[in-house]
Amino acid sequence: MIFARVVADVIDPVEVLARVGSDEDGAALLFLGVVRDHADERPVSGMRYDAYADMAGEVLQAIAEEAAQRLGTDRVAVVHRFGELGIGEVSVAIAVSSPHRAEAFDASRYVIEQIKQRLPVWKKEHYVDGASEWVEGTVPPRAASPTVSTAAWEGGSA
Amino acid sequence: MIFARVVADVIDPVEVLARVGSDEDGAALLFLGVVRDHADERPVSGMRYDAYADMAGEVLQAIAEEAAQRLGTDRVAVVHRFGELGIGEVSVAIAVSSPHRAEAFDASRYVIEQIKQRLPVWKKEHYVDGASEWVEGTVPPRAASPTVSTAAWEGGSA
Amino acid sequence: MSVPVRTLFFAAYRDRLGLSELMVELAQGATVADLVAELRGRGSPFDLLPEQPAVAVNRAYALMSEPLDSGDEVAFIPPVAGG
Amino acid sequence: MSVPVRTLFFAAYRDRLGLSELMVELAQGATVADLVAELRGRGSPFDLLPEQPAVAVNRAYALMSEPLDSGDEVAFIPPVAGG
Repeated sequence: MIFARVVADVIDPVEVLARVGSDEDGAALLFLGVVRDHADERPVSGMRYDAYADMAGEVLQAIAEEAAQRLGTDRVAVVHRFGELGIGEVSVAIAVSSPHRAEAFDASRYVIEQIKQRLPVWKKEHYVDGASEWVEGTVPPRAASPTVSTAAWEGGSA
Repeated sequence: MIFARVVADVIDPVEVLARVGSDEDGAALLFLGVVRDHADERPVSGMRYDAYADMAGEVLQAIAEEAAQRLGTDRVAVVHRFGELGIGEVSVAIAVSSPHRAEAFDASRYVIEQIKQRLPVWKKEHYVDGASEWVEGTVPPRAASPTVSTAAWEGGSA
Repeated sequence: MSVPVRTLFFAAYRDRLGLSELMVELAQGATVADLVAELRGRGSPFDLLPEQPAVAVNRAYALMSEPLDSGDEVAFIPPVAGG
Repeated sequence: MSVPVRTLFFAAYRDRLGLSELMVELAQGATVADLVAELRGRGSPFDLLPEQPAVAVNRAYALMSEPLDSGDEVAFIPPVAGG
């Protein structure tokens, strides 16, 4: 039931949430990444997400599988969007569910932190003043299977 | 925009989520507590939540306000249900949104941990074998304004 | 002059006592501790209440030393289990 | 015998180079490092690529020492910014 997709279409958070849940689960968590109207105080009018779509789909699947390991269930659904997005539009939706809440929080956080570290996706901010710039990113790991350490995915911004 | 209610009606998670969000926010998080079909391996058929409704509404409001402080926004919505709930029914929904994700995860977790420590709500598990028992709970603080320490609300189960 | 307070019992306490609400007359200057002692002193089933229960006075958690006024609402709060 | 590989450029790299895809012929036994050196050796605009870029070979992150085979897809991955 692990579900991971990189899509061009609008993300429906309710549909993503509906992919998880089970009679065994006491906790469900839905995280949404949303395009916000500013970046470091600079007004933003929208965001363009580029993706290496084929690879991103595979990496997202791998991240979801790793999260499922941490979660202890296969109830992980994650959808990342690419293309032009307006303010308030959802760029990523992550749903997880598990018997206990600690694992749900942990797995949800793991997915978003790993996305920021490894997913071959880039974003260009469009500023209200008319300029556009690629957002400074994170150098991805140089090998296929990064060592997953707790320290590696905690912290970070946005 | 802080919203906190203790209700007898079915909780609509989408409605709770819709109460948060803002053009400033890059992250939204929806936590759902759900009645699960087992407790420590024992099959459960449902759960009865009792509430000291008047006080619970005030305590939930206080928890939401404390969470908003941690979050740095007033986008906190939390609804806790009481009455008879079946497996898979939502007992609590917590929605938060903020510019950055770390604060959203922190505030969401804060609300659910504080609910478990302070909210005057009790649950009786109905077992498949026909028996019913009050779930062993947490002794609440003896004063109106508990010291909020990080250690106090991390960990715990369910 | 006696001080009437309204006591509330929830969940396991209500089940043990077989009642959810009781008016109690206390002496002037009585505290929560005095209320608990008065009730437990009545014997069964009130002696099933803990000696040091968590209580809320007028919907706020309170210490055993909290003084009570006429018309106060004192709730006996068993260990809570929301979420 | 030469080894043809398909190179892909994304985001800032694509903007700098003005192209998103290029077929490159490498010598037998060539590694990712050899591919990078070959491209940067062409001068402008290819010298705008980093000396040690992150790369993916056939959609998996790879080291500079990774050997390349005929038909491999090598993507130059600028710092990522999903989420």
